[in-house]
Amino acid sequence: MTEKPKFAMYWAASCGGCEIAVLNIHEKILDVDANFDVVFWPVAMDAKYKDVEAMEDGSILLTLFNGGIRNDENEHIAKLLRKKSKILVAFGSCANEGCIPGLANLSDSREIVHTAFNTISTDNPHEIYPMTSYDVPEGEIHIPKILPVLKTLDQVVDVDYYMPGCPPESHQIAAVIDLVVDVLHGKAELPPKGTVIGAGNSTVCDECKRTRNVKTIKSFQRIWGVAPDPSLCLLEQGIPCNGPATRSGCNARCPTAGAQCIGCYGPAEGVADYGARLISAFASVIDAKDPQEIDRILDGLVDPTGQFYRFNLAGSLLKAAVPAWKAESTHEKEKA
Amino acid sequence: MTDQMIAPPIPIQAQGEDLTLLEEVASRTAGVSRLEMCIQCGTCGGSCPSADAMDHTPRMLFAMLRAGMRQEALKSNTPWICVSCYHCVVRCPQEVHIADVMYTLKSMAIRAKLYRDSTAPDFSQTFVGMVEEYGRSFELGLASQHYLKHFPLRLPNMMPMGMGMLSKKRMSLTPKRIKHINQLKTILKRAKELEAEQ
Amino acid sequence: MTDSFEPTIIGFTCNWCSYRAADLAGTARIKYPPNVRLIRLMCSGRLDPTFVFKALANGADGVIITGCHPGECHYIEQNYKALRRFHLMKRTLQGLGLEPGRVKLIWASAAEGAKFASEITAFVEEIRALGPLHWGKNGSAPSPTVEAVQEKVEVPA
Amino acid sequence: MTDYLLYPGCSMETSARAYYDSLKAIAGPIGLNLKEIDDWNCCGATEYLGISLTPAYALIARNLALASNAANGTRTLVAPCSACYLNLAKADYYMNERPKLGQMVNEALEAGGLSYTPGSLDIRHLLDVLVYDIGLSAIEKKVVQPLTNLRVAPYLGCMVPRPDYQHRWSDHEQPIELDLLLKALGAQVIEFPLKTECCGGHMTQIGPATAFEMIRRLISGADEHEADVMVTVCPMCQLNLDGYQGEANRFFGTNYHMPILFFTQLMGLAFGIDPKELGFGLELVSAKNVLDTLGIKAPPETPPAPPRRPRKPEGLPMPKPLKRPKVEELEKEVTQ
Amino acid sequence: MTENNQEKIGVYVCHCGTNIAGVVNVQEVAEWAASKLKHRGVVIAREYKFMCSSLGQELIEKDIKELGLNRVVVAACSPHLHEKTFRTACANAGLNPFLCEMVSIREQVSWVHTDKVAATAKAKAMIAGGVERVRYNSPLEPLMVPINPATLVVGGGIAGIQSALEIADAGHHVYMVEREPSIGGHMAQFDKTFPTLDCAACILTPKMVSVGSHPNITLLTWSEVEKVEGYVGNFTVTVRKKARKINEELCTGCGICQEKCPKKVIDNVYEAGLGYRKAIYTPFPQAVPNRPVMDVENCTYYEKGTCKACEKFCPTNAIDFDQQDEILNFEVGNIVLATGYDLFDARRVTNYGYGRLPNVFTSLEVERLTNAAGPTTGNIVLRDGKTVPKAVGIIHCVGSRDRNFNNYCSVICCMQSLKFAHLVHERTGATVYNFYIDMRTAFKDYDEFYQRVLEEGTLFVRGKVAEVSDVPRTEREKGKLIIQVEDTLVGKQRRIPVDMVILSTGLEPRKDAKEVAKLFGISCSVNGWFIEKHPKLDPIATMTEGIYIAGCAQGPKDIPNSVAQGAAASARVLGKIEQKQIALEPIRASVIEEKCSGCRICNGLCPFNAITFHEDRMVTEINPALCQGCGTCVAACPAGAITGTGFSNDQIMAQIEGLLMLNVDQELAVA
Repeated sequence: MTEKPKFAMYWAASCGGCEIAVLNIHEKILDVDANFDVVFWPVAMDAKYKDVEAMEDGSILLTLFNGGIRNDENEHIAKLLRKKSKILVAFGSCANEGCIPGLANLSDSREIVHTAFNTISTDNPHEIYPMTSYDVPEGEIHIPKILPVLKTLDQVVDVDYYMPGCPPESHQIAAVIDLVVDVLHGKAELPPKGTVIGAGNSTVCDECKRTRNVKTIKSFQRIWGVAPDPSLCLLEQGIPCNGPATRSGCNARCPTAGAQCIGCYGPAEGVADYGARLISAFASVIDAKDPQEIDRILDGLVDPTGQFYRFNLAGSLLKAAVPAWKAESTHEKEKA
Repeated sequence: MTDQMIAPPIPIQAQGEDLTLLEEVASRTAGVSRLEMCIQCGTCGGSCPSADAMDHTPRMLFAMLRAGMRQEALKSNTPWICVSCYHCVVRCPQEVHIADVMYTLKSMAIRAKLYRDSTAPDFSQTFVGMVEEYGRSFELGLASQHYLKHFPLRLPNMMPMGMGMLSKKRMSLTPKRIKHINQLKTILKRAKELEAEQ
Repeated sequence: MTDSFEPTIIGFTCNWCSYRAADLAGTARIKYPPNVRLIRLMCSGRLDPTFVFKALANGADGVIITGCHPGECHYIEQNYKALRRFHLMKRTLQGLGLEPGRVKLIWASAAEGAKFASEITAFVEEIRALGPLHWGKNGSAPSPTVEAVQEKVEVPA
Repeated sequence: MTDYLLYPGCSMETSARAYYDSLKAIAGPIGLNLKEIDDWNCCGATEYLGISLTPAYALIARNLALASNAANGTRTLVAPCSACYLNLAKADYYMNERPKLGQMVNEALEAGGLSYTPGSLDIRHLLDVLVYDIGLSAIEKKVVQPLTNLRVAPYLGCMVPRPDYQHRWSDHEQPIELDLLLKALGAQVIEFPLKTECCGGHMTQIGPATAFEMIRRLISGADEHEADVMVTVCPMCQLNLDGYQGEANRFFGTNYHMPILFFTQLMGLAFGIDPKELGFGLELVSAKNVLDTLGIKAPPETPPAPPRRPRKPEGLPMPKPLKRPKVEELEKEVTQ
Repeated sequence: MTENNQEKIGVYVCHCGTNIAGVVNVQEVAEWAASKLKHRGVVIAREYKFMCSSLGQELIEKDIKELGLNRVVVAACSPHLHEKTFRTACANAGLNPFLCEMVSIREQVSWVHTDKVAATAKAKAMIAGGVERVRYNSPLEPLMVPINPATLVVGGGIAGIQSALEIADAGHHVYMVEREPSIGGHMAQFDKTFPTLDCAACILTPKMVSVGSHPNITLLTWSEVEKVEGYVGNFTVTVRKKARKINEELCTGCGICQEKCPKKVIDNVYEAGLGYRKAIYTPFPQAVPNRPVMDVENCTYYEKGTCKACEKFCPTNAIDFDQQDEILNFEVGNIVLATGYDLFDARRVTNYGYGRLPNVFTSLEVERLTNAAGPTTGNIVLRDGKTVPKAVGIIHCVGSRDRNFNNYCSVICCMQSLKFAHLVHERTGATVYNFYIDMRTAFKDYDEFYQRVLEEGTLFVRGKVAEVSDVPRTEREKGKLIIQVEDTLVGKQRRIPVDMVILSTGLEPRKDAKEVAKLFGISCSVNGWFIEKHPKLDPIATMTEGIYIAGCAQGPKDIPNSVAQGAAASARVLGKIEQKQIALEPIRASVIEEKCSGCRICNGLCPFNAITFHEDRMVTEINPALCQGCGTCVAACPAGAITGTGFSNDQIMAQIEGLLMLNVDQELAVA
């Protein structure tokens, strides 16, 4: 019998929810084991980077990579796995578009370190900051260096497929595993490179059962301030639901449960900038012509940047806020 | 008749057309004067309650400004006769700030010392002198000083009125001075410097 | 040659009013600084905030959006939609640390060539005063096109 | 109680004492709380503007600066004198319309440690505040002695309704505010077509003949309309028409006796305030006839029933007067 | 979309004589494009003296054929000038015209910049933008739709009448909708028409009768258009036919009801407020159709519940108190809007005293006074109805050429004032003054009429009247109206006592012009007049295909011009009908159905009603024939499911990249 194809999964800057989501596919996980030889999956098994480095290029068939590229270790492993893998999948929102860790791109990285180590959350009277290298009797030790901005996986390496979601829905993961297994058995073909897998082609509204009408918004509400009509489109009730711009695939989980969509599945097919779509869409249906009235209505959208870029900041056209971008430019210059 | 008998035509620009005049007046006027927009319709001259006493109607004056007739325009009594009733301003179909242009012309005439009758400029300057000194107007001082100089013969006629005003305490015998007159003087001094830099 | 900062500005015009205002500024030979490069849309209502973000990401220091005066839109009232989007976009950009003056919306009718030119002149000066925007400058190729990605990405050694 | 900043102007303390006294007397009953700004200076009347631009505006703007410093929760600056009202309003308007002027004036003010941002105050004439803020119905409610038999010619002069930078008045030529206020006091208000003609302004000082003619036009107009009294809103108008009436009579050989009162004096009478408190007796053309007329405590005559419209109309019908929305609202307030 | 770098792009840089070449280094630009943009698909870049000349066009055509170019970029003047030229050239060579882009390096570069280096650099950036954009251009084909030969004419004034008659005479059906009870418009109120002084009724009535009896015209008076749907060639119109309370079939127009009606009402429309009509009335004897309407607001029966005098006396039982408004629907292919004007409300000029001073009249009032069928049977008298004036002042430009009211010239007032001068002189022998700012008599035979009025002894005073007063200053002014004016040619203020003042009031857009414009999907200018497609070259058409404007609705004009426009509009309509089908510009938005989630964000955004939602499939659809291509919905779609041809996201994003390419890539910037 021939060797089973090799499988790897890696966790860069992310919360770990993606791994849980993989385990949430229940008995389907057995298909993974049956069809693959798991060679590298730090959260599930012991493995060393040098083992991976020793593998032949392209010897891993499938790598699910979750998490964004926050430090030079993430970057190194991303490049390493790219080299060793035939199919590299950006798995979950962080790898796809930066997700919550990507919101750090609103600030300069020095500010982030400062906040983490020397503000109210940390008792640090001696102002001790981590160093990236330190001499100990055994020699010099290193910890990874933080990068000026968090990058998505495809901003660092070439990515074959994208699987969005925070985390990807288990039924979608199961479907993708089914597909790969079918491909292995010659029953299906891989989709073209660059395809988004494990998600729909339309937006959340497509799967949302709420009634929709022509929209005119006279004011925006925060969801805890109102008791929304359970059967009517949330946006029409002034609740800033991101559903119209968010890729379908989750079965409209949040709107169905009575909460607005916050956009974890990212932009729809072919969209260059997720936030821009929402800005344009929301503003289009505001019911005002007078600049002051427009401002009054928009005051109801308390944090537009967070509203539109909660998941997508690192993957957006602008990628980061001005301070973070300035730091990145300097960094690039120094490298060059 | 021979050709020699016909006087040669006077060149139009003999007096030296001053085409910067209109611009200068506009730039010295508060707000946007819109002076260049005048269509010479005569609404101003028609509206003016004191037009009979004017050398030129406002409209003519504006035409003279356009023609660059600096001397003639600044010598005209028209701005001094203007009573600031603003009838022309609200009726002007081109929304020219006529009353403010009149103020500008007065100040330019004073600067160039080009007025013919000194009554009005003297009155303004006496008035302003008092205001600069005290921070308030001083009617008795103003009226007596002004009438004494310009209408000495009319003064006896005015006595009953003046006495009436005084006896009813509608005129005070002494000027009133504001508390921070030095602050005001400093402000005006700086303003004059700025004006001179113009 | 001085090393004074010459901003690069992208302008969006509608086909009916502001592009014609630009035409008129040209026909009337009214001068304005060469820092602005215009893109013609059919209507200011076509302006997708994506375009503005794209321009900023690709190295523009400022973006000026122009359209017909309110009430004069060739498509009846689409410029109001541009107005609303502009307001929301501006709020979002401020959240991203952008100075509010970097993106501007002005109305110019087809007859307002002089106004168009003076608005452009003023905007160039405003951006010059704000200084360069570092988004996407300094050689780090920003937001490459699909084709460019394929060229650029190599398997790292 | 509404708070207003008050700029009285020089005349209010001297030639127009009756205006100030009567204003103080009526302020309480109608709930007008006036706060005189401290250490104000002369506005320059119509004279300073004709001498030098920047100093003239700096002189005016010092008052605006003092007022905006004193503004505590209010932004309305009230001026009872027409010339003061116009000068203050004008400085505020032009400092905004021509930023360069604003800049120079502020530079001058800075020398005295002051500054003024144009647009930060609402500069309004007393009549405007009484009619539009206090309201005609509130004024009507305070009337205890209706001026029933008094025939009044309402006279505003020039600088209140014109140039009207902020469009506060119903009309530039035939405004209706003063008429309605006097009607609210119960007076018989005559249709006075000369109500915004000029009183002669400074011409009494520089061209008496011209001034006397302008005074004559107004007095004879009021006389033709059989007015008992002319009512004014401006110290300069009052001074010219009252103070120079005798001189004008002599000049033309006429014998007019037309008392000129401030509208606040008539308000006071209607409110039942002692004439002495209202500055009666300070006028040169005695207004005794006014008091006499009112002294007759005849019950108000029931007005004759309007004649029935003839069945066959004579002549050609007249167009209905134009009702501006502002006027219509105001008219509703007066019950008479 | 680009197909694997298969683009073969030709770049053509125009010198425009020295217009461009004087500032932009054209040669450098062309060489740069050829070398530096080679990797972007540019295979040839040329410069030429005049690209728009036939030789220039041939150059492009030749390259397309010989080099197999599939994209063309022309850097020259504004596309508004020559886009059509170059697109046609491409089409001649077999290239889809929409694969050609223009870059405006004249209006946007050489004419507005002086720094040659900077201008040349900008031209390069703009060409890079054009090249990047054109790569994403796709071939487009115009959309063909059939044309319904019926036409709607809105407004039954002289312009509408002319238009309707010409179309109907050509054999096509016309629906004419008129708001008032009769057609005829303002012209029916006039007495004489300048400059020939024909009697208005004599020349208008026959045309009105033709409309009323034309087999091809459906006349709907006392009716208003409520809704217009559809697009050129295929409009569906909804009209409300207001209840006349008269059965039009039974009514013979005998007039007995009007005679017997006891209620007299001031007629503010036809008689301009100077005369009376009954509560049941035809506005004037020659009305078309000759059917009365009942004024339910003033009718005694509706006020008090009794009367019905009209019903009692009607010989044919045509009175129908229960009649209700009727809603009619019909289809037309083209629409002519000839909705006319409103008269400026002279009461707004307080200083002229109209409404306060009885003997101040408006021009329309004077039209009625001079009209033999008017309230005074043609006698020009004062408001008392009997006194003949001895002196009359006519004031021009009332409400016109005045930034306090309307800053445009109302065009007809000078001639109208001259006509009044003549009529007053002829009928009363009074001294007539005309007060004018500028005398504008620029049309055939108009100035000759001015000469005639001068000859008659009318006194002309050049000056805009400041005020009309009834307060005398001297004996001779007593009991008169005094016109105070600066006689600008004398340079003195004059006070001229007269008995009567005629205000030559200007023309204003209809009060509801904005709503009407919205209803028909066209727009109004700042002043409120309907905007034509082009002020000079297309003054009849509007931006909305199939909708034409005629007469004063487009701007103030006199009768000959209104008639000319009415006729021109019908010529345009007939031209359209003759085409049988019409090609629509292919710049359109469309929905990619699989991407549309039916969120309905876009549903309320289209002023042309091109967007419809299909409840069954839960998707939105755009009607390509109604879409005008503004792209607002494209920008709004949160799912990116709407695409726009001609200005697609790909095109614009690529253009942005191109414009900024030189900033990013220093290599490119080097010449």
